[in-house]
Amino acid sequence: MSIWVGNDTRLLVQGITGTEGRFHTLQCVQYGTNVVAGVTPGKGGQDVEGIPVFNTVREAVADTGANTSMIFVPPPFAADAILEAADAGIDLIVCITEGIPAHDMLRVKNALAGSTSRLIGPNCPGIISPGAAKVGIMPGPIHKPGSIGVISRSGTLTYEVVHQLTAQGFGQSTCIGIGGDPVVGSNFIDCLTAFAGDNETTGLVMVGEIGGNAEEEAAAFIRENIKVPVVGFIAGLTAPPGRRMGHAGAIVSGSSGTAASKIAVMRDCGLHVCEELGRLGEFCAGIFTG
Amino acid sequence: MSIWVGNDTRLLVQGITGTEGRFHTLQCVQYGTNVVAGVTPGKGGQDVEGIPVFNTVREAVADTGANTSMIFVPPPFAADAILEAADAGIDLIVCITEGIPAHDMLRVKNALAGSTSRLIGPNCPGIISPGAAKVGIMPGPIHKPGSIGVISRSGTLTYEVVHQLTAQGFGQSTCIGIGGDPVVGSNFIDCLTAFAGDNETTGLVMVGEIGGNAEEEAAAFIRENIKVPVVGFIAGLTAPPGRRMGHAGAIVSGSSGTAASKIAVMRDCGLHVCEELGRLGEFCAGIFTG
Amino acid sequence: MKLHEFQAKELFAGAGLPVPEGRVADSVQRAVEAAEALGYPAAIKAQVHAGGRGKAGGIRLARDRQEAQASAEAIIGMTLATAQTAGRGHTVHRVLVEQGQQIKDELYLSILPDRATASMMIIASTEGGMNIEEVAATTPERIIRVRVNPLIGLQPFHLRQVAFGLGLQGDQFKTFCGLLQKLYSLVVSRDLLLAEINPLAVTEDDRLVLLDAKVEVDSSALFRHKDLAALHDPSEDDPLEAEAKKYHLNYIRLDGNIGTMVNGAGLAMATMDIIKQAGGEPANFLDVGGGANAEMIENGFRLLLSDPDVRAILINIFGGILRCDVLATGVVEAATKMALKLPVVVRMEGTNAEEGSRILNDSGLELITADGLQDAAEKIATIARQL
Amino acid sequence: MKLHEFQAKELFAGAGLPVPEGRVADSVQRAVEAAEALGYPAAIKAQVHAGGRGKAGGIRLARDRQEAQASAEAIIGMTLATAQTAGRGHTVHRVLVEQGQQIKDELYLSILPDRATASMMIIASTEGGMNIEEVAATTPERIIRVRVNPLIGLQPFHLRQVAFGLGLQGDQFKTFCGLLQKLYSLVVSRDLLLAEINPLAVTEDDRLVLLDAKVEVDSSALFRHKDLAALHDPSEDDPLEAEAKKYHLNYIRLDGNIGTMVNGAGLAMATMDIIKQAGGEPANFLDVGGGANAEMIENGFRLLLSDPDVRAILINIFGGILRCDVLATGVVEAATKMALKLPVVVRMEGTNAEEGSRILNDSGLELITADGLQDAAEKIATIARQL
Repeated sequence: MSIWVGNDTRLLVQGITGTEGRFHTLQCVQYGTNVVAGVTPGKGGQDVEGIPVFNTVREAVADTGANTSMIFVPPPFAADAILEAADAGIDLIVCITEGIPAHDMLRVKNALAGSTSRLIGPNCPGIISPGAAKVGIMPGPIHKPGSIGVISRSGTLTYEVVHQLTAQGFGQSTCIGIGGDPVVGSNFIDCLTAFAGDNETTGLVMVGEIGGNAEEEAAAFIRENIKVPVVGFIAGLTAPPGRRMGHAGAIVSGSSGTAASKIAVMRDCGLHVCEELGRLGEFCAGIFTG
Repeated sequence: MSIWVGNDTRLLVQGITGTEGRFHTLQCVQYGTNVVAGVTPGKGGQDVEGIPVFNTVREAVADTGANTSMIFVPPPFAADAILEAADAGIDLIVCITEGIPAHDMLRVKNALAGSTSRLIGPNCPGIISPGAAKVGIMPGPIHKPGSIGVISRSGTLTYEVVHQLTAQGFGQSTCIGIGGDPVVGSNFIDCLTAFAGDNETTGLVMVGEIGGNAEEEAAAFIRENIKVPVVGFIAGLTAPPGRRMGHAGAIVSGSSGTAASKIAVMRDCGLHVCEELGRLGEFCAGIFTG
Repeated sequence: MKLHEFQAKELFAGAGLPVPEGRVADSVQRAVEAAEALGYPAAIKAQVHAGGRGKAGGIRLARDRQEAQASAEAIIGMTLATAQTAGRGHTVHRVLVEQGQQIKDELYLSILPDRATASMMIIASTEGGMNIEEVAATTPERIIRVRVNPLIGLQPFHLRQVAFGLGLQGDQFKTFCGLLQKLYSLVVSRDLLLAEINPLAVTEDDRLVLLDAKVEVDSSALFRHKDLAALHDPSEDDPLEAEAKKYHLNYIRLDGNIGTMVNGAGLAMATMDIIKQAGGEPANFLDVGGGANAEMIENGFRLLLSDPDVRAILINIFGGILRCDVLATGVVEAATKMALKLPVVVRMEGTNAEEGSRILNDSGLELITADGLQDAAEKIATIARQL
Repeated sequence: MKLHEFQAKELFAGAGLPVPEGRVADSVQRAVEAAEALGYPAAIKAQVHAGGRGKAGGIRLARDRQEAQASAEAIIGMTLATAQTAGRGHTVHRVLVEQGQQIKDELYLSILPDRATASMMIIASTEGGMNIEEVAATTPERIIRVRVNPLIGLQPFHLRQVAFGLGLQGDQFKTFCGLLQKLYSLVVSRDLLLAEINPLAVTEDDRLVLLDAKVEVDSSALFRHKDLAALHDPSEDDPLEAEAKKYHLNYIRLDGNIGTMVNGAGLAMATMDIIKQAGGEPANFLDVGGGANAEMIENGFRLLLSDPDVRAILINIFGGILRCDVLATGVVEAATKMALKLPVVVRMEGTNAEEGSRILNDSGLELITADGLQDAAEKIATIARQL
């Protein structure tokens, strides 16, 4: 089983005719995702390798029954694209775009609170339910169907984690990159809540990083609500304070948001924290088979 | 029993130092309502017959535990007052003010959709749970504690209905005037939903009028969800089309929103429609004792 | 509050929206001068608050001076009764003279707060120039409806939905989006209840022009738009209704002969209904307000008596916070002051109703008191039948 | 992107906010001229991106020409290291010379998007002129926090909450509310991540003056604020970090000697961590991006090599959509082109990793390939220890 994406996913790609959009769309198709439509304003009526392109999301939904959208629209237009998808009743919106202005995301986040749409991202690799559907830019082949759920604020770091899990023989139910921005559509807790409702997810890996207090809140949530074992990892133990480490959200302010404090809280809440990324796979094997 | 207001009501009055606000506050106190605070910006620290006045709703809530607000603020400032009450976490906001601009109410209605506050009104007489709490401008003495719920778009017409019910010996659980504006905080269905959860309400009277289609939607809801008998009445059988009959929402446009069409739908949905206001009390007696 | 077409167009022009060049004229001579100045063909359009002016002869095209003269003469001073004026005629005091346009295509565009869904509604159609309700009834697929959450505001995707829906392309697409954005801002910033452009013309040289304009301003919001409040044209109001408005009374004239005075709109409507059910014909709807006082009662009386059709009066007051004894005193004073001759049935209920009845009975006036609403309706209907 | 105080104040003045009269000077002579023109007392303030300038001697008050001369000489050209500059010194190229104010009271006011709650946050305090974090720690009850939903926007009640919270009255209450409203609009319309006024001075003659101003603009939003983008001061940037930015690389200089190049910020951080855990010291954080290509790898190399402290290099690439063979080719090309002398450990994983390793091994370069992350970290740490 899996959460949010799977065999029922009918994917629409906003910005399908751009270089990135086209490339990753075809990667998703190749993985087996049911890509039903694309949207690029002004290119309605064209197609991308047989996938029909529409002018508006509403048209695309009406014509193809799309229920999930993946967004590759450039930052100045990305907030509008997210709002358009929500307005058209898309259930799951996955925004890959990096560099959306903070005020735009503030408005989008509040606008979505009043809608039925769920947003993943922005500035994220997307979501994959191995063997069923890939909605994002992660490399498909490192994944393997299985029962471990992975949630992460990062991109390639997630691939590293998944790679080690797969190498140890642990497949994944669903892997989600929630994105490295300070304002993201779905946070750790949203994902954990969904995994808690998935009987076939028997273990979880949560990959955090310095900055903010999302990991602390997630840990408290895990203590109260999550029955399966959870492995935690935090990147940025050696990050200097006051510097933004690539991700807009990855910054230690004073003594708050440090890796050490996050790890302490996670341990307190019963998570199995692995501090050595190089041995994360083995560590997980110890926990998930133990 | 009752809904929304009762013995737990801790009432705050916004605009308490105005002529109307002061007068009706004291009427509510006299009825037995627990009035704990008033708010008038700039008059914090004063009192109205012993009721402490605060500068902001947040202060008032922090100091007195107010959970309900009644608003007498003039139209230009009423939207702000409603938003302030919601921001301070007030559970039930009853806005008496008439003449709030339509665009203001559009924004307020959407803002409240994302909050935990419920709004009754604006342009309404308020809500009363006879014998427990009166939050509004209706005359207290015509009411009597009992088990009939009353919901109405009107003011004095509601008093007429309540008066006839009381005269026939039927007390009321809660009477709500939802207001005569086209955009109101709580509509018939919101009230019906709450009454459906109140075991001690054994009958309902719904008083509608021409304009819009709130009565039609309520009737459909009643057919599906309401187990107790519902008496319906519609004012405006003889209203000429295209003219606004006092209330901003009371207008027949073309063939839609007429009293006749509303009555037909209500009958279809199993409501007991009384067409003669003069005999409404007797009519109710027939239904509620039958 | 409705605006005249020329007022609406001034508002639009001020917001940077493209309207035809035009001038207002209140005499035939000035209308002809305007047409001469603007050039031919010129459109001469009656300025009254009535839709469907074209069919009723209120809009004419003039190709030369003679035609301008003839059209202006025909329109100025005429009484215009259209399908949308509900039987009432509007006297034309002014015309708008405009440059005629070479029209290729006519679109429809309107924006209004949709109160049922608490959202802003944009309605557009390729079928401009027609009554939009007719288009909706016959070819609903040609109507584009786009809802905008007023908190989120108009977004680029809304613009695209409308523009693609209308089949626009290239420069026209962009021009239209800019136009729609300005119109939306105007509706929100000026508290409009309706801004309707029908038609929005596409000219032979591919410009977009707001050919007709219908605007309704929210009267409740005039406190923050003094300039719009000043646009009110009292000549369009029924004199009695205008008088009522001054006193904060809601008054609507009807066809019958029984004057009614009631506190509260719902009860006032229900009172009209019950009179009719008893066989009478109400002469008006008059709501003196839920919180009416003695002065408002007096003003209400004056209104009723100034209508020559009123032959009998029913007063129905549900005393709430306002006590019935106070009201009764007001009725007695007003009736005495105005030397009331008409039969008056009074029904009072609520706070201090008995005391109120006593005051009425002791007044020496020929006031007929009623025992309940049903009794009141029957009494007044009986009286009216005997007139 | 941080603005200088004088830039922030120009922005504020443009929005109608009250700032002291002042002039920017980039030489002692011009500073003295400015002070002479403005009159005494005059404040002379170092323009660098650093908080806590006052304590570090970057702000001085001059009562006459001599003092102005002395202050300007002391400040211009100085290297300012404050409690908030994290060890790094800022060379002062410019000063802002301002009219001194007669101050009665100092308030604190800031507005910022609070990303955790997705709301706009207004922070105010009667304890102006102090570090607000200190106030929050010692007397939290003196801090007023008001959250504004960005869709609903700033409402009058928000203004009242702040103004009553600060104990303002009468005209000052109104003036403050107007000021806060303008500041809020500015923050939203110009995409500011922070607008901080500390102190907001109440003068002896009861005016409110924005005495200091700290502004951070959202770099991601500069595409719609060309004027703000032009305010960027490259002299405040670390030259290598500035160079990296040109190539869309995320680079941060650290204290160690092991240069790192990684694709993806999270993996880059974790790579630094693992190097340290293995006993090494990273010289930098370098994220070439999740979608790095051969060209970015080359640019990354150039950056690493231009840092004289870098003595060994670890490349850690998780090939995803980008294939490892393509990357390996890029590494080989760049290393060859730049005649690489330093020891380089390469760890590649993901798509076509084996093919990538083969390319590296066959290149004839002295590249050390690693088998997994742990192996890579241990190899580079061992190398570094032997340097």
